[in-house]
Amino acid sequence: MGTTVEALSREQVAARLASDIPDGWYVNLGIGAPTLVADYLPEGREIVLHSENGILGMGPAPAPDRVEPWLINAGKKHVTMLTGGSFVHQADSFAIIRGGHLDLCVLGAFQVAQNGDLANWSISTTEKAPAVGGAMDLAVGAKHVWVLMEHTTKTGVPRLTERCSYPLTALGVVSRIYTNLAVIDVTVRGFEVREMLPGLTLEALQEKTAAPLHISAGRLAENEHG
Amino acid sequence: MGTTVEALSREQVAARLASDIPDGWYVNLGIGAPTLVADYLPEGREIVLHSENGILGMGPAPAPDRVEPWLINAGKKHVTMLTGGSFVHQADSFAIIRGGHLDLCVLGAFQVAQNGDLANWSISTTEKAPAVGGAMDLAVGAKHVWVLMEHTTKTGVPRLTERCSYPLTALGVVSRIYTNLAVIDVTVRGFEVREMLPGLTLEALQEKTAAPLHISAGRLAENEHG
Amino acid sequence: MINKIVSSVEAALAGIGDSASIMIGGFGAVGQPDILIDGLVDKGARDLTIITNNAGAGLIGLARLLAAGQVRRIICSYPRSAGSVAFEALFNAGRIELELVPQGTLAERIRAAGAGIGAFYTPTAFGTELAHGKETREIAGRQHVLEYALPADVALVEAWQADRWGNCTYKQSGRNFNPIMATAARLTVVQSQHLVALGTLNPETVMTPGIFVDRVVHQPYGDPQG
Amino acid sequence: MINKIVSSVEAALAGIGDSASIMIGGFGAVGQPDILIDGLVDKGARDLTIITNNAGAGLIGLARLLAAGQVRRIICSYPRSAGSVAFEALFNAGRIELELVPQGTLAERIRAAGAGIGAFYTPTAFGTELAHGKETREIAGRQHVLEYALPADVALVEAWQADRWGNCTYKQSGRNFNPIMATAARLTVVQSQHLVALGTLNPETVMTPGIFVDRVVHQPYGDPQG
Repeated sequence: MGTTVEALSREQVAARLASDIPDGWYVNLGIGAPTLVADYLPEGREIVLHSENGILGMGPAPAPDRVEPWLINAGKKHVTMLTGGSFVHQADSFAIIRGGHLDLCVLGAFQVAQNGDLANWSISTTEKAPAVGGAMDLAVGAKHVWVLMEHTTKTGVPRLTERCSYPLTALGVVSRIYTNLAVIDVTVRGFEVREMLPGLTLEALQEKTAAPLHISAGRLAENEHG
Repeated sequence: MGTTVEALSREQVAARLASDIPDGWYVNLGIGAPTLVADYLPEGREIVLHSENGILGMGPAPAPDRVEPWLINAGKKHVTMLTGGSFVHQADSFAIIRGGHLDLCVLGAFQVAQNGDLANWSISTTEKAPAVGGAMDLAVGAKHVWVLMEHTTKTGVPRLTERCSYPLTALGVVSRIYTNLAVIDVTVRGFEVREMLPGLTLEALQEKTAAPLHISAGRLAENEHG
Repeated sequence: MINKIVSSVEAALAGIGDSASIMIGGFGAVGQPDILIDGLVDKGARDLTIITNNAGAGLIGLARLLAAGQVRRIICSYPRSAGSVAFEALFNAGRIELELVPQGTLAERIRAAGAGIGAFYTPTAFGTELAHGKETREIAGRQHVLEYALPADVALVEAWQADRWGNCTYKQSGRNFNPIMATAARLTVVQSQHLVALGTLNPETVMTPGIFVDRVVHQPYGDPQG
Repeated sequence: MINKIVSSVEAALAGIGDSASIMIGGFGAVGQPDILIDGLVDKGARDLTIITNNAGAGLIGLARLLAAGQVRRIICSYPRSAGSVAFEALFNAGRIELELVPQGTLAERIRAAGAGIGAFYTPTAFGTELAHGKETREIAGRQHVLEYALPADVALVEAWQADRWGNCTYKQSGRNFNPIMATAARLTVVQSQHLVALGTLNPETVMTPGIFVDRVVHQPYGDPQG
């Protein structure tokens, strides 16, 4: 693909995303890679994590000798509670999600389309044992939906596309994408590159992206001044 | 009206109704006369009273020196809590009502029709400052709806009618009526007299009732044997 | 750091303007946030739409706001009660609009707004004047009425305890509409009898998680008035 | 006297027959009533419809019921998980029907059944395969999907504490689906870790009022398995 730039690790993308979460936001981290974001929340910011199974104010994983058997997150891993946290039942937990009370949901994805369509729950309509969980609720409910994913599949197929070919999770919901190569906003113009790895050219990034990339106004201004 | 029988007082009707509530029932007593039923619940039966404003297990009025200022019933009177009671919020309280979880609701009424239609919230469509409260929810939600009322208005107009002329509360919901003269079931046949004041004839009762009265099968059997 | 505590009623009500729709918690006087209502009177915001169960009594709290002529429209279930003179005077003079909603439907519409549910079918009020002109549908053999979510610009809530994250508890029947209204407004303002340090409230028994709350003002108001 | 406590799992499950629809609480292993599920296996009831979030893991609890071939159909959001081998084997062999429901829609449909709401409009899943063939409606400028209440014959619930009236509390994230399922079935059976005397539970913090519960069986089961 012609670039010698070293892509970010999943941990680095998670940390990059975490640094953009403002103080005081209520955030749901989807299962899989988004869960890593919890490990990189910036010091000094109070960010309240929500878990679909009915937790507000979820803390990090416990020390092995401090596991609470009854306290798991949506990924069914043991977690802790922060001071100020609380429990709700399943209907109330999804009232929080669907009702627009979360500032942010971070989700993994198979594909994101330039109009913000999200495909992250199934790779085929004939899949064996499909599973959806809370993905569709989170995608339509959170005030901001940010996607954290590799820029392409392992075989190099772009995940940012003109139109999703995989089954949709929700229509027009993604507002920002953090990949191992770039940070990209989804706007009325389509994909707007907000940030790229140092040394990566727009052309090289475009090569790995199956829809037109635009330079965001913010970034243009930055370039003009820099 | 030709009968010398002494009609029951409101308290006597309430006591008569109370004696029919089985052990273990969950019951809502509407505001007004039905509230009196609470004073006559039979000893030895655990009957759990629900109040629309979010109480299960409501007890009697407190002694004057034991008033809890934050503990009122749907009629906005101070009450007490029984051991085993609990509080719920307003949406949950009406989930209890609408969801069919109450065994019984006792309501007052202006009119009941022979098909079980209930009119108990408004006497005119042009009424000043109408108010409905929880009456419509209770009427459609409870497993049994019993009405407690005078058999006629003060001026002698029958309240048991072929068809309600007042605005309806709910359609076909009333299963039994306790008046100051009789206990009457509402069945597919219409009004079936279950019990009358001693000395009252069916003819005299019919005179005060604006729809045909039938003798209930149970009562017929009783007559045959008695 | 999350700190939703504000130091004055003025600060708690900042930004509430004319023509706002405002939910007010409470059932009768219990759980009614009188200090915040007084603040609205002082503020002088006009042309308000008030969503609440009752329409106040005497000349305090909601009745005072009504008497001040600041309310254009009231959406409630039971405006008529002992002492509801302020409302009745306005209503009889045609100086206030009334949308009368069955209490359970009111609660459910508020809950729906907070839970991101656009509308729902309820059996309550089918066949009555309060369903006049509304869509109906037979579901599982039963007739239902279509009712829409009822959101508001502002919710005024009275809590018993609150912390700096906005976690709240309520006292006895003071719970009523407060927890559901807290979920259904763009701006939720809590008047709390007690302020407690973060971590004081048991995570298992928080009744309103802080995610629903924007501002908390400490008002050790004492027992319900009126 | 109200006494919902039964002395054996057999008595707790009495009357549950072939073809029953059964809700099973829990999210993953936490809050899953394994002893009651084992009782269903022993009972041998067949052709069951199971409503639950996950489809079990390993060879205990729900997975054991599936492996025993007693389940014809499962309604859930996330059947696939680490160790969901019993479900996957049945599904791939075409020996079990799957109705896949977004988690929040599943929770809301269960709650609706308990609350007497016939159906509701949710934005979740609009435009996706999971809304295929469903009615849609634009409400307040947003597209919604019509979803129906989901009741069941039986709900199996795991509680932390319960009393003879059936009042329950839950532990941490063991709450999840249990409180809403308790409201939505004709027969609600609770497996409780602890039995407490009536009056032990604080009326303000009862999570499932006894009105929703039919039977309680004491099972000091210990920590969630698997």
